[in-house]
Amino acid sequence: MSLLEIRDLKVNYGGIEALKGIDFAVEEGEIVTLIGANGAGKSTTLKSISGLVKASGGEIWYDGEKISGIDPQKVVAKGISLVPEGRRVFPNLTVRENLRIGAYLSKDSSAVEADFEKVYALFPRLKERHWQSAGTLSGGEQQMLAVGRGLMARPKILMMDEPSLGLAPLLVKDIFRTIKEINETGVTILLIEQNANAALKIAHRGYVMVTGNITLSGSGSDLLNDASVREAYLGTSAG
Amino acid sequence: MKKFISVFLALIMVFGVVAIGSPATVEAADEKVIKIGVFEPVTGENGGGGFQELLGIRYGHELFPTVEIDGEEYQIELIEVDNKSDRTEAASAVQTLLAQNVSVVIGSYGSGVSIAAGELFNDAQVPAIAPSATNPQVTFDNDFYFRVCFLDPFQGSVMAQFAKEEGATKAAVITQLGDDYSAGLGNFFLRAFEEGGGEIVANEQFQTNQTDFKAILTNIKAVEPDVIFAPSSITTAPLLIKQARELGIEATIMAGDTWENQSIIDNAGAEAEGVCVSTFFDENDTDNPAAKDFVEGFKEFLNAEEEYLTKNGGDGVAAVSALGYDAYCVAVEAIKAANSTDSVAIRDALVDLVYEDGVTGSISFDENGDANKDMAYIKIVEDGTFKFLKTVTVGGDEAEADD
Amino acid sequence: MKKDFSKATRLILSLMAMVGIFFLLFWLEGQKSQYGMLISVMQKGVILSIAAVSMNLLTGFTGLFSLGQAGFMAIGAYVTGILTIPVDRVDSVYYVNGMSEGLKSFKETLAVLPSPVLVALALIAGGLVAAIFAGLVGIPVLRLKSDYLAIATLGFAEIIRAVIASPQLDKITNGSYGIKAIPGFDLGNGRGMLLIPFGVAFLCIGLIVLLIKSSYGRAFKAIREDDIAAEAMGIGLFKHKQLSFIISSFFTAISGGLLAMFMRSIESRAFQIILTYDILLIVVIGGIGSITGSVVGAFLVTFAKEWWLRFFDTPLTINGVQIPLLRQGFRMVVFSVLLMAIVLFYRKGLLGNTEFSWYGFLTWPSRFFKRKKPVSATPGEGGAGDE
Amino acid sequence: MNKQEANRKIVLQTEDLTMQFGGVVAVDHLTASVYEGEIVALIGPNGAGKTTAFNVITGVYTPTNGRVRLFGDVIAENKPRGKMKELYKGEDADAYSNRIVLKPHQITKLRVARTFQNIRLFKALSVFENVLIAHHTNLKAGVLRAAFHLNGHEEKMMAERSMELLRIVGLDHLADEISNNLPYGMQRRLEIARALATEPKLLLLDEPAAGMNPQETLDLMDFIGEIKDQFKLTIFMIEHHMNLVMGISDRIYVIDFGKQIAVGTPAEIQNNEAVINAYLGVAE
Amino acid sequence: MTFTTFIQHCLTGISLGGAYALIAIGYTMVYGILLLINFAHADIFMMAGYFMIFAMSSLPWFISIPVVIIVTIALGLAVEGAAYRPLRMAPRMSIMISAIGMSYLLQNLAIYLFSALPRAYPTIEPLKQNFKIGEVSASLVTFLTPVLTIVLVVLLMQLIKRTKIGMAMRAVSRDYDTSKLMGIKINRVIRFTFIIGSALAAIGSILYFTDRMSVTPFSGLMPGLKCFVAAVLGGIGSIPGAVIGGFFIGISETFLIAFGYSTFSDAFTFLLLIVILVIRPTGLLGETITEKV
Repeated sequence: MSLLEIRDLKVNYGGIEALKGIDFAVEEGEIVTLIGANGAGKSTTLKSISGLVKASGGEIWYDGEKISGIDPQKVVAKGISLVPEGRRVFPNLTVRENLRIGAYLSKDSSAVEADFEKVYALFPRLKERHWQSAGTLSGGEQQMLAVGRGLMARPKILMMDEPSLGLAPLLVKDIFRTIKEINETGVTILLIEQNANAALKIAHRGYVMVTGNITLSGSGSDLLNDASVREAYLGTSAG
Repeated sequence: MKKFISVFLALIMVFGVVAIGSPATVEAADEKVIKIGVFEPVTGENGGGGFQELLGIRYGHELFPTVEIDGEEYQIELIEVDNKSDRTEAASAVQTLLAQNVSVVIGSYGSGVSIAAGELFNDAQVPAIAPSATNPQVTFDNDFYFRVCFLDPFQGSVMAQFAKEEGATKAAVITQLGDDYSAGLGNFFLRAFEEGGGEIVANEQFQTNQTDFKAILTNIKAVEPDVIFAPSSITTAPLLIKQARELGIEATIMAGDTWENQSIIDNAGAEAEGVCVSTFFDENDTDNPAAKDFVEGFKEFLNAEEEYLTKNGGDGVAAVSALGYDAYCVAVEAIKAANSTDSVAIRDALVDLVYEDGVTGSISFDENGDANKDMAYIKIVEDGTFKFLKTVTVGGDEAEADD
Repeated sequence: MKKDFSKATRLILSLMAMVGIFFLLFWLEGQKSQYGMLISVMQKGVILSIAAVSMNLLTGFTGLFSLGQAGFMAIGAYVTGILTIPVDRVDSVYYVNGMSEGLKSFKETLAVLPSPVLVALALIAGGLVAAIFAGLVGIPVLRLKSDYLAIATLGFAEIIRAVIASPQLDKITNGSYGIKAIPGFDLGNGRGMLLIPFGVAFLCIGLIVLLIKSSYGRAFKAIREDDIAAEAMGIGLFKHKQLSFIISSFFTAISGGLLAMFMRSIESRAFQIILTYDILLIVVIGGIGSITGSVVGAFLVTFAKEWWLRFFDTPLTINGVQIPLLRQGFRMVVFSVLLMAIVLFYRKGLLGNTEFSWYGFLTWPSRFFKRKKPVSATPGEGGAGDE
Repeated sequence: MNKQEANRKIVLQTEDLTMQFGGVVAVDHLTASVYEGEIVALIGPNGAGKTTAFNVITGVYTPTNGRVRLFGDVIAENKPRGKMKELYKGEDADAYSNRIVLKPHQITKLRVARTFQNIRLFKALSVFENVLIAHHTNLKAGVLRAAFHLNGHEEKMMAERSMELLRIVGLDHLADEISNNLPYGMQRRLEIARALATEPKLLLLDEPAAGMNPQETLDLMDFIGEIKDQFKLTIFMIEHHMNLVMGISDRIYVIDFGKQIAVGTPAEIQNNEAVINAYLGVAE
Repeated sequence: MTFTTFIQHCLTGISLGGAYALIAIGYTMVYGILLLINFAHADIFMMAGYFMIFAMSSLPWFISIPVVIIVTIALGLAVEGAAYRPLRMAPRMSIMISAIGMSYLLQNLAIYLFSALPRAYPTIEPLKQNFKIGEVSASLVTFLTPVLTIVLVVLLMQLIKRTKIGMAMRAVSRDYDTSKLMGIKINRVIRFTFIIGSALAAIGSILYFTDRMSVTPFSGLMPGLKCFVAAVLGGIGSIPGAVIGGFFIGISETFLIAFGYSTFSDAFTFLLLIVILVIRPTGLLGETITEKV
């Protein structure tokens, strides 16, 4: 049984069908990526897994348990963390507080301390700035903070919504390297990306989404070389 | 759901218009009834005093529940409405009374509401008798308003004269903005005191519902007056007294008739000692046999009902209760004299009425509709009760000098 | 397409209703002694309906949540009151400080006008003064968003009240003593106590309805729906908000003027926040965005508050058993609980944002009974239809 | 710039247009022109600053630096001021000395209309009213005349034109429907019809095909072409559906991180290395 | 004005300001999290006054005070649960109307239960002891109020800065969704905010009414609105701002009355509000938040 399994998931916003019934699965220890153009329904998928958006149909199974319809707090408690799109760090909290709040549900303060060290080891920049308020960080630093904050919850699955969004190419490389490192520590990763090349390069498997449907799936390297992926982005009437 | 609520509301509406729309027609035919409206505040800032006045009226009604008109026995029905010490409410309260076709109205405690209501009584040609509203404006320019008490110009002069007799040369005045009673009385005191050669060292005002008087009292403290004259409502009294003492003000505090209320002493405690008030009536005045009977009977009436006792603050007889009783008696006398239930006839009867047995003295009305009275009682707080101090009489000329 | 009668049918029905109402009012006026209470409550209801409709123009149609109604009503009431006090009563009203000479001589000049003209002018003057104030206040205040706007307008109303009651103005407004001797509704022959307020209300509400149906009214609605899109469609936000605010204040002040004539004596304390809350209550109960809702709400609330629910306030004993809860103040508790119930469970009020239509009214009973069947046949449908 | 373009009238021109929020530069020195009668697309990855650029052009935001011209007249101009002076990360901070800020409704009156990325219809109002309201900007009657309904002819004309527009976009049969109840695709069409009612010369479309399926997108493409000809419009649009963009655009601007990375015909853009990298990431 | 009089006025003003500050904190905290003017807060404050009257009629003051604080908190939570929680997702206007309705209900309930007649506030003997320093005379409560206010605010700031729940409050006030993703229970944080706000309102009411000695159902109305203005003045969402605003309004109000402008004491507050909203909508200590379209 897969760690996370999505069955025929449907989401409506008002009259708009954002997800038209998608199925996919994430195995333990994998990096799985959902790629696709803007408005394809990628973020909606993550939001409905984390409980922020209520599905209008279908089921989400995690670790042998149905989790569709439960509150976001409970989803986090079960070990699924989301690093939201646009980073969404708390600008009025310090860097350290942002990390601490990532471990909000943890009652074991020595474990939290240890996690602080892990995150700081991963992102030394954050350690340098741990008393700064998060609003003053640069975009790349905020992204590190958001990822670090997600890790503080000790998730089994870390879901990341466009971590490369708005970052300079050099930083994008850093971020993807870090994602791989995190995965190597045993965290399963579900990654949404527009930057298909970079995402597919580190992903074990990938799914391509087009207007609320999954149109293609395969291993990262297969998709990387599939011409239809490019079409999904740049259109078919090429040339 | 929506439909059901709509139906429900529509039904209420129809029911309301049909059933209550014509209350006058469903009276029992076999019993002759004359209605007297009672227009008093039972809530609001003057609710306490208004209730005491109401008690006097109710006691009167208990004693004289019927009246003979044209050889027929009429039941007197009291229609009580609450004007909530609020001018806006007063208008709808009066409407309620007029809608029930009252022949005569008694009320109200507090000059402001009486003034507000005067126009409506005048328009409807229903006579009203104010037991204790002392502001000249109540009856001025109004052919249908009468009163059984003295007026503020008189009361102000009385207190000014009393202050001088006590050796005061510097006085401070505190009045409530927008309250005809307080501002009027304060003004008349101020003029009389200055005319008598005294000096007004401070003239401060506060707003309705204000509970913090420290700022104005601090100003007063700085000018060191001998007396502070602070006519205001019962509810402001203990606050004023206590805050003045807290700030270390030792001047004598004086006020008008409203302050003669046991609750002030209860609330202000020891700090109320030495406060002086003018009033219409003294229950220990044994010269008047009518008063003596009234005091005995009224105490019995009070003691019979738990609610009355608590709201009255014991079985003391407040001056406004006596005035309420007198107003009721005057109304009944006027009905008798008019020998009619017609409100205009009753008004005409009131103009010429002379009622000798009033517990607050003999009552007759001048051309304004004001009672001809020329004596006030001064009381002082001693050992937690109001003690009679003396009576003060001022020439009638002086009392009316300001109008 | 919505079902409705033809235009001609609607017109005839409306005319018939108006004539019917006119005669009903005319007849009621003649029965003053018998229906005094009814008349008085109807007067108050119709006066408040103007204020409620004006508030709805702002809140329901332009999406501006303003709580300054009491202040504008105070302006209207005072201007109307001061201008209409009979000249020979002025000295007795301003007995403390006297009226300023300029104002008095102005009043003496006005006294040549027949009284209905004077009253009409006074009401309009009140409206205009309020409109000018609204224009000035609107400049800073209308830039604010929702609750800031609410609290700023509420504060403005309090400032108006303080200024009116201030000793500095006592030669004009009689300071905190208020004004009395304001003439009531009278056409000179003992008539008019209902016809005047209803007539004025008919005019005012009619004008507001016409405005709402005009292009400007649609622009207001656009701002309510989505201010960014409205602006992108070329609707100047500030100009239109200002316009709505000024017009609403104008009519609110007229309602205040009528209220002064109804009460016959006014003081600044009568125009406290609580008055604004009462009007808000009417608008909410009637349905935010429904003119007819506000009118019905005004009558319903006034009738209930001043009359039908009075029995809640008087202790009642049946067969020697005191009915619990009934005593002074219970009426208002019931009332506010009702309000909360509407706010929480019935957010659209009586009419939502729909208007009265003859078709809806006349076919309502049949629809009411018909509707039950399909609902019971297909249980799912009712729920879906409500959304 | 080729010769053909040089002879045509410039409708919209942005010069060094920069929009910075706090420390984040959303639009960075965008210099672009749209010529009369063109369909120009503005594309770029998510978060590239496209909608922000539209918002600056339509007056929702005041630019931090730079200038916008419409038919040659300046409609927005600014340089970094106050706190922004220190925060400003761009160049040419002193090149634009004036401060000209037109409000959105003023810009609309200059014949620019727009639609929104996340459809902003007047939801509770009918389809007909939505279009009718947009005519308000050209209303001649003052408030009193309008309130007393003395502009009957004008009202009638407005109503007729609104119905006409609805007929053109194929929504006339739904005129009395509440706009929020329309299906998504029709809401998009209605939004375009509403924009047309302001009688624009330049139409800005912000992702008109978002959420549409391929067939709807194709229909939309035809529709845009039709209205362009019928109303003699110049169209500037943001779009992600590349089929649509490539199918109807005359020219395409591509931006990433607020900066222009490419400009050219659809064919040029599709083979541009920088564009492919921006979309698919740098292939190492 | 002599120096002594000046000092005496200052004392009165500072003491009033302290009480205002405590109430203003309740407004600012709730606004920070719910973006809602909790109109009912003023009435919770008023109700706390009545609770004290009843508590003191049978209990000694040192037991009454905690009892009153607890009951007031319960009332605050009840108001939140009944009037605000069901409307969490509703349009802003509905929530505001609900808040106004709740305030209306509490006032009418107070009139019904306790009558509109002012009730004497019980005397807490130790607080009412008179002190005399030179010519200046005042009771202990006058001196105690500002001190206690400062102490409570410092404690509160520590709570918000140092504790986990404080951190959660700050997070929730910025971003509901992301807070949920951290595992924060929004409703619990909101409840906690109401607990603190109500407790401070209760303490504020004890200080305020001890000084003013009587309670009516309308006692909360004006102080409530003024305290909201104080919160706006200081910058909504900022606790030190609310305190500064409270003191500022308390002192200016006292001096306005002292100079004979008591009619304008309320109006002044609102004028201040309008001026601030126009000149500096974020208040003295508020932060500017860029609004995204």
